[in-house]
Amino acid sequence: MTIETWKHKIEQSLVENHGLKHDEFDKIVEGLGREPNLTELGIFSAMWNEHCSYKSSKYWLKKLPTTGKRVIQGPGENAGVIDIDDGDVAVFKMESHNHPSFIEPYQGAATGVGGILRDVFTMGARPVANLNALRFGDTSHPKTRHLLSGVVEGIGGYGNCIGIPTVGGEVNFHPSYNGNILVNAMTVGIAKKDKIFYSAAAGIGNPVVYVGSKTGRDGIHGATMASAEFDDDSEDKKPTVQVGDPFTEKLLLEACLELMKEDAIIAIQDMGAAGLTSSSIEMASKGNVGLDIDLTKVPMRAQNMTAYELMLSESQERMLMVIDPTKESLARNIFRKWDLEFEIIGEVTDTKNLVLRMHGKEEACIPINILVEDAPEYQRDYTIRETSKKIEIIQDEFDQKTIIPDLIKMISHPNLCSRQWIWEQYDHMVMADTIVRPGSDAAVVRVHGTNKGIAISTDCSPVYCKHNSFEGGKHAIVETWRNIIASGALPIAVTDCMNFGNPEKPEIMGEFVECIRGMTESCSYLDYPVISGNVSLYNETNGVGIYPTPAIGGVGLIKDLSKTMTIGLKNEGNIICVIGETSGHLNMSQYLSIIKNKEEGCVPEINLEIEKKNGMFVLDCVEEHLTESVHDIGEGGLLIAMSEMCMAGNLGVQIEVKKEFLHAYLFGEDQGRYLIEVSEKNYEKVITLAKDNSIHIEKLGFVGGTDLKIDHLNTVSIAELLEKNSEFFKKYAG
Amino acid sequence: MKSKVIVFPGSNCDRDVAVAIKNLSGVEPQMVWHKETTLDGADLIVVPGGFSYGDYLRCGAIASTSPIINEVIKKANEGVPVIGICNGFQILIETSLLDGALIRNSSLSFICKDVYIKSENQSSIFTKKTKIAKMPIAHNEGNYFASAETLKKIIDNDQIAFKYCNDQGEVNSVSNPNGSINNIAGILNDKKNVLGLMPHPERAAEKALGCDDGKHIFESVLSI
Amino acid sequence: MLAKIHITLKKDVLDPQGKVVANSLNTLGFDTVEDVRQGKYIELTINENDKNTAKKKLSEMCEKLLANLVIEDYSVEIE
Amino acid sequence: MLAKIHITLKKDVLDPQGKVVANSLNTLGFDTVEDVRQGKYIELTINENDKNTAKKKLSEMCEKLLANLVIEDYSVEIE
Ligand SMILES: Nc1ncnc2c1ncn2[C@@H]1O[C@H](COP(=O)(O)OP(=O)(O)O)[C@@H](O)[C@H]1O
Ligand SMILES: [Mg+2]
Repeated sequence: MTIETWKHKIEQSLVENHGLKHDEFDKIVEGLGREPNLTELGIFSAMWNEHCSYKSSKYWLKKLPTTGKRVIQGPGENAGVIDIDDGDVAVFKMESHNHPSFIEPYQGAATGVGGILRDVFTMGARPVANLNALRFGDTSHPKTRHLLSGVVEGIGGYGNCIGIPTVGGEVNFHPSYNGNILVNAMTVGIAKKDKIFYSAAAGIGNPVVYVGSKTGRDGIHGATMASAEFDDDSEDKKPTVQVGDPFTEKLLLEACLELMKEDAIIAIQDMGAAGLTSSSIEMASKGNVGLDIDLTKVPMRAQNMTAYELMLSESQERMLMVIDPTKESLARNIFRKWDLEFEIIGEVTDTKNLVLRMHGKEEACIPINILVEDAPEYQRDYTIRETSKKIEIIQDEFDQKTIIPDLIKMISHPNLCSRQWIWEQYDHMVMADTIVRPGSDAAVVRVHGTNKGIAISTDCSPVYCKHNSFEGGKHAIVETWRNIIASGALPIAVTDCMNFGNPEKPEIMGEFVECIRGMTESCSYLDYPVISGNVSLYNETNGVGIYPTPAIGGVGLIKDLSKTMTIGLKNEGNIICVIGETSGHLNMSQYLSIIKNKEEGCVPEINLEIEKKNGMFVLDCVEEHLTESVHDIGEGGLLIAMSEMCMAGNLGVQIEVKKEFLHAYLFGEDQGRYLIEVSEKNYEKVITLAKDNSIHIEKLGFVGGTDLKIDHLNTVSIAELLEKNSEFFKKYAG
Repeated sequence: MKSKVIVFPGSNCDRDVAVAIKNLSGVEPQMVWHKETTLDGADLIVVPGGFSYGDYLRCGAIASTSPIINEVIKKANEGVPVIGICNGFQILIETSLLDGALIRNSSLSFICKDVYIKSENQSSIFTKKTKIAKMPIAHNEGNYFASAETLKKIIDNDQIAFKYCNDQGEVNSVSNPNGSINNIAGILNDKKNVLGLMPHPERAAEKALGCDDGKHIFESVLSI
Repeated sequence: MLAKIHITLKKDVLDPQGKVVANSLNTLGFDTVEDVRQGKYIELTINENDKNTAKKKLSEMCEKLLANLVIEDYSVEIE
Repeated sequence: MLAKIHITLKKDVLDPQGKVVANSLNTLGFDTVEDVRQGKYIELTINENDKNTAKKKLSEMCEKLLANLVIEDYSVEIE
C-alpha cells in the first residue's frame, strides 16, 4: 500500500500493515468520532505499537521497585537520574536496537548507540560511558560471524567518532539467537542536580523548535518494524534502516549542552523511534498541552515529502525543544555556530490536540489523550512453565586428571574467553577518566575533576532465565550488583532492557512475568531500584522465540577512587580467600554445557540474605583497605574466576582444595561468592572481621610463580591460559 | 608558557590534552575555535585528537582547510612548537607541515590499546626526556606511509621522533600495531619544532589512568 | 582482465560524508557546488578469458562482499 | 551539471584495504581475482553553464581538498 494509491478510505490490508489490530482500529474511530486519514493512521500505528506504547508490558513494569534515597528520576523520562553527592547526578538508560541490527548490523548498532546517547544528553547530562550487551546465535551459524563483526564495528564507529568511551558490556552466543540477535546499548552521563532537563512542554504560545539534521525518508515504519515478528522475507524490510551520522551527533551534543547553560530551554525531547510523532506527542502529553505544527517548516533532505513521511521518518540526530521566546536568537546562533538546522516549526497551544498543517491545509488533528492515556494496554494471558528439575551428577563419572584440560576448554570457549578483540575496537579511554578499563568486573569511570567514580556493569544469564525465569530474573540483577561490589563501589540503581519473544504466547508472557518477579525481589531486598529501561518483544523468527533476556545495567558509586578494586592479582605471597559457601552446584552450569554438552538441571538459587551479607562484607574489607584484588565468582565457577585473576595480573597461584569431588568444587556455580586477595599482614584482620559478621570464608592458597597449581597435582602455566583465552575471537572474526 | 589548543568540529581529545597540560604546568591552556585567525602569544600550539569533521573524506583533510590552519603554518615557520596528536597528526600531515601520509591500519580495524614507543631523536624539544614510554593508541588510520625518497630524507635528517617497540625497546613487526613503515609512530618537521604522533600522551599523563610516561613529552616542550 | 566497479549509496539514503564535503567545498569558495555523493571505486584484476563469466563472477562478488545491498547499488564494467 | 570524480591510490602506495578484500574474495572461492585497488568515486552536481570553467574548478577542488596528492591521483569527467 503506497500513499499514491491511497483512496481516503480505510482498507483492511492498510490497517494490518500498519500493525494495528482491528479492535485497536475501532478504538481509533471511536476516539476521533471519524475514520483517521492516512497521516493520522500512521501516527496511531507508531504510537500504539509495542515499542512506543508498552501495551503488553506496562502492567507488569509497574511492579518493579523504582524509588530510593538516591533516586531523583525514575522510569518515565528519557533516562533515569540518581544522586551521586556534591550536587552531581548520574543519568543512564539502556535501549535495544535488535531488529535493525539484524537487518544491517553496522548501521543498526551504530544508530542504536546514537539513540541512547541522545536519551542521556537530552536530560542535560554529558555522556561519559557507553556499554553494550550483545547476544548472537551459535558461532557455527552462517550469519553469526558477519553479524558480530558488523555490530562491533558499528558500535565502535559511532562511539569512537563522537568521543565517548565504550567501557564495558557483555557478549554471548546461543542458538536461540540465530534468527534474532540482541544489541542493547547503555549510556551513562553526568549532570548537575539543578540542571536536569525534562520533556514536558509548557507556556501557551511558546515556540516549538526543531534542531539537528534534516529529515529524509529514513526508517519510515522503523518503529512498527521493531515490533514485528520476523519471517524469511524480512529481507524486504531492509530499506527502512537508517544511516547514523556520529559527527552531526557530536555537534548536536555540544550545541545542546551549550544552550543548556543558558535558561532558554523549557522542554526538550530527542526524536527516536517514530521521530517527530513520538517526540511531539510525548512533549504535549507530559505538559498536558496541545501542539500546532507547520510541517512545511521542517528541514527536509528529500524532495516533496508528505505529512505522513515527515511524521514517521526516523532520520537520526534530531531534537525537538520548546524554548523561551526571548532567547530565540541566542539559541539560533548557538546552533548556527555548530552548523546545525534550527527551525521554529510550531507553537504550544491550549487545545490539547496535536494539529499538523502543510501549506495551510490541516493534515491531522488528534486529541493527545486518545493517543496516550487511551492507548491500548493488555493484561495478556500467561502460563508459567515448570522450572527445570535437578539432575543427579555422579562423582565417579569424573576423573580429577581432566581438571586442567577442562579448564582450558572452558576459558577458550566463546562464552567464557577474553573479549579483548571486541573492546580493542572501542575507544575505551577517550575523555581521560577511565579508571578501570574493560576486562575487569565493573568498569570504573571518574567523575571529571573529582576523586570519585561510578562503577558500571551489564549482565544477564539467559540460560538461567529460560529454565527458571524467577531465579534468572533475580540473578541478572544480583550479578551486576556483585560486579559493582567487586570493583569497590556501592551499588545504587539499575536500568533494564527486557528482550523477549512474542507476548501473545502465554508461555513467553509467563517468562516475562516471572523475570519481573525475580528482578523485583532482588531489587527490593538489595535496595537497588530500577530507574529506567526498555522493552523489546516479538524477538521471534518463524515462531521460535529467543531465550528470555532481561539485560541489566547496574551503576554504583566509589567515593574515594583510591579504594577501587580490579580483578588482577597483585603480589607474590598474598593469600587468596573464597567468600561464600561452595556446595558444588554443577546443574545448569557452564561446565555441563561446554564439557558435557548438556543444558540440564536446576538453576542455582540465590539466597538474598546471604548475598547481601557477603557483598557488604567484601565492601567493608575494601573500605578498610584489606583487599588487594577482588573478583566475583560467576559463570564457570571458582576456577574460571581464579584463572581470570591470574591472567589479569599475570601471576600464578597455588591453591589447596583437597576435595573429594574436585570438579564440583571448582566448576560449580553456587551463588553469592567472591575471591579476594589479601596481604599476609591483613589476613588475620579479614578472618576476624568474617567471624564477627558470621561470613563463610575459606583460605584457598597463595599468590606466586608463573603457574596455576591445584593441590600440587594439576598445573598449567598462566602463559598457556592467556594464549588459549585470547584465541577464539582472533581466529573467528579477526 | 602559554599553550593554545585548537578545537575543530569533531575534536574530542581537546579537553583531555588541556587538562593534562594544566595539571602538569599549572597553566590553563587557551582553547581556540578553528574559525579564529590568530595564535599570537602561543608558546605551544596543540592540534588535538578526535574525529575532526567525522574523519569524513580523509582523516584531517577537511580540518586542514580551516581558517586557523594558515596561522598554525605561519607560527610553525616562525619556530613556535606545534604538537599534533592522533587526528592532530593527520591534520598536520594534510597541511604538509609534516611529510608522508597516514593510511588505514593494516588490520583494517580501529585499535585502542597501550603500546610502547621509543624516541629515535633524543635531542628534540619534544623527545629529549623520553626513552621508552608506554601510552595508548586509538585510531583507524595510523599506518604511516612515506615514499622511498621521503623516508630517506626524514631518516637522514633525524626526523623520526618515535618508533613502536616492545617493553624492552625492541623494534620489530610484533610491536608494530598498525603496519606503519619502519614502525614509525611519530615524526618531526625538518626544523624539529613540529611533532606529529599517533599515540596519546595526554591519556598517559597521570598514574590514576594507569601510566604517566606521556607527561615527559609535555614537560620537555614546556620545559617544566 | 581489468574490471571497474562503482559502488554508490541508494538514492534516498543519507550520505553524511557527501554532506560535509559539499559544505566544506562551499566554504572554500566553490559556491556552485550543489550536492556531493561519495561512493567507492574498485579496480580489480581478474584472470578470466571469457568476459561473461567474469561479469557474472564480479556481480556475485558485489552481492556477496563488495557492496552492502541494504544501502548501496553497484555497477560493473570490464575493459 | 553532474561531474564524476575518481580518486585512486598511486601505484607505489600500498593499499591495505585492497589487499584484504582480495584475500577475502579468494577465500570466498573467487580464486581468479589477482589484485584489488580501492579508490573513491564522487558524484558532484555543480551549477555551471560552461564545461571548461566547471572542469577547471573541479580540478582545483581535487587539488585543494578531494585528493591527497602525496598518495592519490584523480580524474574528472563531466556528463
Ligand atoms: N561487548 C562488550 N564491549 C565491551 N566490553 C565487554 C563486552 N563484553 C564483555 N566486555 C567486558 O569483558 C569483561 C568480562 O565480561 P563478563 O564475562 O560479562 O564479566 P562478568 O562475568 O564478571 O560479568 C567485562 O569487563 C566486560 O565489561
Ligand atoms: Mg558482566
